Amino acid sequence: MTTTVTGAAPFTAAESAAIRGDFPILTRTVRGGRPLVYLDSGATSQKPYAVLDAERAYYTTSNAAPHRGAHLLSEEATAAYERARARLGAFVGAPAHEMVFTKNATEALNLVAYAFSNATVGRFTMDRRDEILVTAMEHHANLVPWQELARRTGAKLRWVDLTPGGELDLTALDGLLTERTKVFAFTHVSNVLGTVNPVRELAAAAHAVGALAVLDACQSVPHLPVDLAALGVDFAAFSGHKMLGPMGIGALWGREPLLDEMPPFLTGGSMIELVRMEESTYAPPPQRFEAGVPMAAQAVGLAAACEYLDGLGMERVHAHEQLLVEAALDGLAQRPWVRVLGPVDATRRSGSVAFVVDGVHAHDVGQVLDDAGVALRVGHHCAWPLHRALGVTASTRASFAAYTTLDEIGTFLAALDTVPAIFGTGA
Amino acid sequence: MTTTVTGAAPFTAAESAAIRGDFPILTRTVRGGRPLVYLDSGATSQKPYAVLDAERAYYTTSNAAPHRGAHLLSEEATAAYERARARLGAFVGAPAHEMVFTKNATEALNLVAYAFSNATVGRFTMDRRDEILVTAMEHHANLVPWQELARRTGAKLRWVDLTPGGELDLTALDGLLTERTKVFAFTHVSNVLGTVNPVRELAAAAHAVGALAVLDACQSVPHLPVDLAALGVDFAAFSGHKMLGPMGIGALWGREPLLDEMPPFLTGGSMIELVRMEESTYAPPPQRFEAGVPMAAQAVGLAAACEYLDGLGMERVHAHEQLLVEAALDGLAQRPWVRVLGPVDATRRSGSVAFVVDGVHAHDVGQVLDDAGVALRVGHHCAWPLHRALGVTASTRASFAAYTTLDEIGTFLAALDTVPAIFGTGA
Amino acid sequence: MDLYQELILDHSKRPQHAGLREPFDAQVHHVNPTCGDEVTLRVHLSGSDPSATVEDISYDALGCSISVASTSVLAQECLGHSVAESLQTFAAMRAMLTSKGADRGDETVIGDGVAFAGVSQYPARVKCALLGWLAFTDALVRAGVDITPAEAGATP
Amino acid sequence: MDLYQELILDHSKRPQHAGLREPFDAQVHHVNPTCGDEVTLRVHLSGSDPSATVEDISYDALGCSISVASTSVLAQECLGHSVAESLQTFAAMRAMLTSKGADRGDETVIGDGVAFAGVSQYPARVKCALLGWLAFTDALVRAGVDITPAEAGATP
Ligand SMILES: Cc1ncc(COP(=O)(O)O)c(C=O)c1O
Ligand SMILES: Cc1ncc(COP(=O)(O)O)c(C=O)c1O
Repeated sequence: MTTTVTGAAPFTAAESAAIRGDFPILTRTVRGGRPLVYLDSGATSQKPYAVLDAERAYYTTSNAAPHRGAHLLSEEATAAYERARARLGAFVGAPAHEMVFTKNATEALNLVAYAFSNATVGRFTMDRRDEILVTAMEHHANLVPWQELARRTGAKLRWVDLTPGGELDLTALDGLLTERTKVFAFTHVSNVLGTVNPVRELAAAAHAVGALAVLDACQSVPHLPVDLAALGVDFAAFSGHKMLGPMGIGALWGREPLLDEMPPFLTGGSMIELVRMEESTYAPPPQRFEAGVPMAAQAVGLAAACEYLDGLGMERVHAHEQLLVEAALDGLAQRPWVRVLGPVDATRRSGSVAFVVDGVHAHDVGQVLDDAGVALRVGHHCAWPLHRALGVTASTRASFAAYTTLDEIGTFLAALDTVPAIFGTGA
Repeated sequence: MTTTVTGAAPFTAAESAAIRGDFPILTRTVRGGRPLVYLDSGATSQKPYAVLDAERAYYTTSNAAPHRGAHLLSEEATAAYERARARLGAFVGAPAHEMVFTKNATEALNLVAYAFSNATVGRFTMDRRDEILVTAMEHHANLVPWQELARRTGAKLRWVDLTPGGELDLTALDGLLTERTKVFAFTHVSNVLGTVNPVRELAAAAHAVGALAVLDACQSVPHLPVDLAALGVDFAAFSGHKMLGPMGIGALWGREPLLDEMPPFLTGGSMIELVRMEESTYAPPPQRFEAGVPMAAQAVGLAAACEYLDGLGMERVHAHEQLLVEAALDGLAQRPWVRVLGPVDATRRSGSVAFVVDGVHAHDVGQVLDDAGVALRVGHHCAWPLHRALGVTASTRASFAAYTTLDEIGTFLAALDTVPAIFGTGA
Repeated sequence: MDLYQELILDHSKRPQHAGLREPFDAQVHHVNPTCGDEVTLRVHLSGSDPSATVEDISYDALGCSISVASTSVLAQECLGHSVAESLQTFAAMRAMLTSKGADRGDETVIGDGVAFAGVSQYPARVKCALLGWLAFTDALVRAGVDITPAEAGATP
Repeated sequence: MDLYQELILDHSKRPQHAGLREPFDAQVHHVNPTCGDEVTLRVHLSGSDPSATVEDISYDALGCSISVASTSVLAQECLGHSVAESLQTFAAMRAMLTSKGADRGDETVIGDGVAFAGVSQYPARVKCALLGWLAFTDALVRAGVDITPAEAGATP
């Protein structure tokens, strides 16, 4: 039996079946009545009843604009929203007041990037003498905002390249991180390669030159136990919809003194201290970064997702998903007409397996699998430069969640075996 | 019987009762078992079953990341999301491709404001020679983003003051709109005064000097039939949560050639055309402005809200709410210890009535009403400069929706009558 | 209504020690951003040690009955007492206000402050009741008193 | 699978008229942003009137079987025909692809294009099938042909 570092056990067949029973969509059928085999959780996860019910309960009992009223419903809505903030913080090892709700991880990363161009004093100011460091394996959400920041400020964007094995080329880090580097933004887990990056080491390297470390935690928080503060980074962004929570909500975590120093990004109601026609002053974090009526119902749903995941135990979720990753890697390794992207060693990766099929475009692979009821993602997965670096136009990605089963990996591999014959590429 | 300009009739008692049956929260009780009298729809509205069910149906049948996959669920999610865009557009008289989904109206207004500072060529560029015009009755969401834009670009912020009657001082407009004015941002309906502004006239005045007209439609779209294109403005922002839709979604409408010319705001996945490490190019609107996985479930819910409102008929919703406004204004006029803010003529206003009670602070008024089960908003309602201009610190606001009844206005007035005695201010 | 005890209404109508007076060691201006309520508050101390006496608390309060009355009680209960005692009174007042009804307040420590016990049931009003007190501790700090952020009532 | 008609697989394996040739009047490069598929396409015309002949369509297509085969069909069906006929073929092809299965395609107009009728059931793949065609109409415009945005296949 596979175990993780922590020794947690994957779910038993009975547990797995019970978990699947919590996700109503998993009973639906697709294309010609086939059962749905959903292997696209890396794009967005499905939602358990607990999340749907929590959101609905909020709407049917306590809905009001949080922080904008003194009546009972408004008090209840405010309490529910702030409880959700604390619950989410607890899930990732952070105090409530360091958690900012955003609409998705993308907004969270933009919030940090805009802080640099909006700042007029202090450590967030940026100009043409400064540098921004990213990596060649970033999702567009953790690349394009920095390109745009570079454009706005004149700063220079640099990046860490990849080794042929699909890991960051850490030997180059020394030359890339200099006293000019103001910020180093990198992903915890690659959404294509599955690579788990050495976050502590990267954060320490950033801090050694006085740069801030920004973590894209989109593909780690849903899949591993994550303690953001312990990872040593300064900021982290992730999305609710990838961790069994509702769409339309994400989060930025930031260390208190840094959030304190950051200028606002979106401005408007609820983030102000004092407003005059001539000028305004702003509330302390996290309110400073939450302009307008917030997504309170979604926050409540996300808190329910944290509760659900903690109920399963994130160690066990991780152990379970590692089992799936191994099974997928093993199965693909037995098919010489398939090339897996990223580390071949399952312990160096997490949550997903992307691959290319010799002579068959990913769109065509995906289509055949879809026809067999297997839903997975094809394309560049919002990591186009990474695909270019790997020399492939597009890849096919199977990605997992707590509700995914070993049987589904089997169905996926069996369907994959029909591909070469259809496209006459032998096998 | 009160009728609107269009001659539509308010809801009959039976219709009203049926409508209330669609809103589960309205059956709950508050403070000591009293029935909830929700008069805070201007802050956020309650949600009918139709909206809650549509969102849940999306999650339990078609949930996937829209525009990010080729499998069946992803196709269904994409179709649902784009259908929702078209439905929302139809509700406000705009084609789908001119509708951008945002997390709330605040983000939508910030999106336009940041376009000016992000632009490096064309009509959106802004510098210290330019001017921005707003009004003294704006919600913070349509004031602070422009203050911040002025700060970023060096442009000058000017504003239209108010007449003693709580309307815009249009006599000053000529002097305020000059060939330096790049943008004139104003609200359709004031969220405090209820004043309905002469949008066509203001837009024409803006266009006469070559300025763009940005409309805050937050308090009009939920309450009146609105045809944005016919109003003559260039952009409009509004929120889903105020129009019976879910939280966490809002919209920006913009004329196609203008959206085409605007640089992106939030950047990341799904809004790109081509990404290289060195630089990226961007998709056409509306995708250009929707970075990251969008709030598809909320879009579907919002479309259901449009469907629900159109089922009631916006003319009738408006007629119904005008009846409530009149009843509230009449009742308050009979109480000499109450001063109503804004026009006294109901035909010049919409959706809400804000007032002050002689010698009693709004917080205290609200508390007494809350104790009687009447939920309404107290404070400056995110329009602090407006309150300062009116010479009041805070006010109490009763605001309405299709589910509000005349009986509730009666309950509200009766509870209000207990206020002077409690605070010993006579009456 | 339970909330509006006679004592609160009395204090709000006739705020004790109201008005801005000289001399003073520090003046602060605090605002409640949700409703726009404001208080300008001055302190005059005999020194900056815990044992120093609060010689004067003078203020101009614009706000709801709860915030004005609470500032009045602050002046009444702390004026003439030592800085250390005042901070104890503040701590007890705050503990009661944030107790959600569990702590009814000790009259021997907070005096008329016990009238505010009901406020703890209304989270949105706790800010009102604390407005003057937080201005007071801020003013103490500015007058040179060495107190921790927690003692001064900083939220975490 | 219905989608992968023999004709499509043939065209994708042996794309007709593939490669970039001279002379040409215009060259364009189109990309499908969701998957990164690319086509570089050149047109050579005998003039810029509707009656002018499409003398050559040469291209380099990198993509899925649907996009490569569709570009191959484009070259096969339009090369040697007039600009006006080519635009009619495009319009018919597009009508079929966006019909969600309602329009099975007219072989007398679109030739091998009828093999793509099944694609209209898969909205995400319609873009693939249109990639080469949209590049073609774009190239016509750049070569001086006067066609409306609608004729050129612009989305509204
Ligand atoms: C007139 C007006 N404008 C803007 C807003 C901001 O809307 P939101 O907070 O949903 O972004 C509101 C409501 O809060 C409003 O009433
Ligand atoms: C690694 C990574 N970063 C960032 C994102 C962006 O998240 P969202 O689209 O929810 O903002 C994603 C997913 O799309 C991702 O996988």
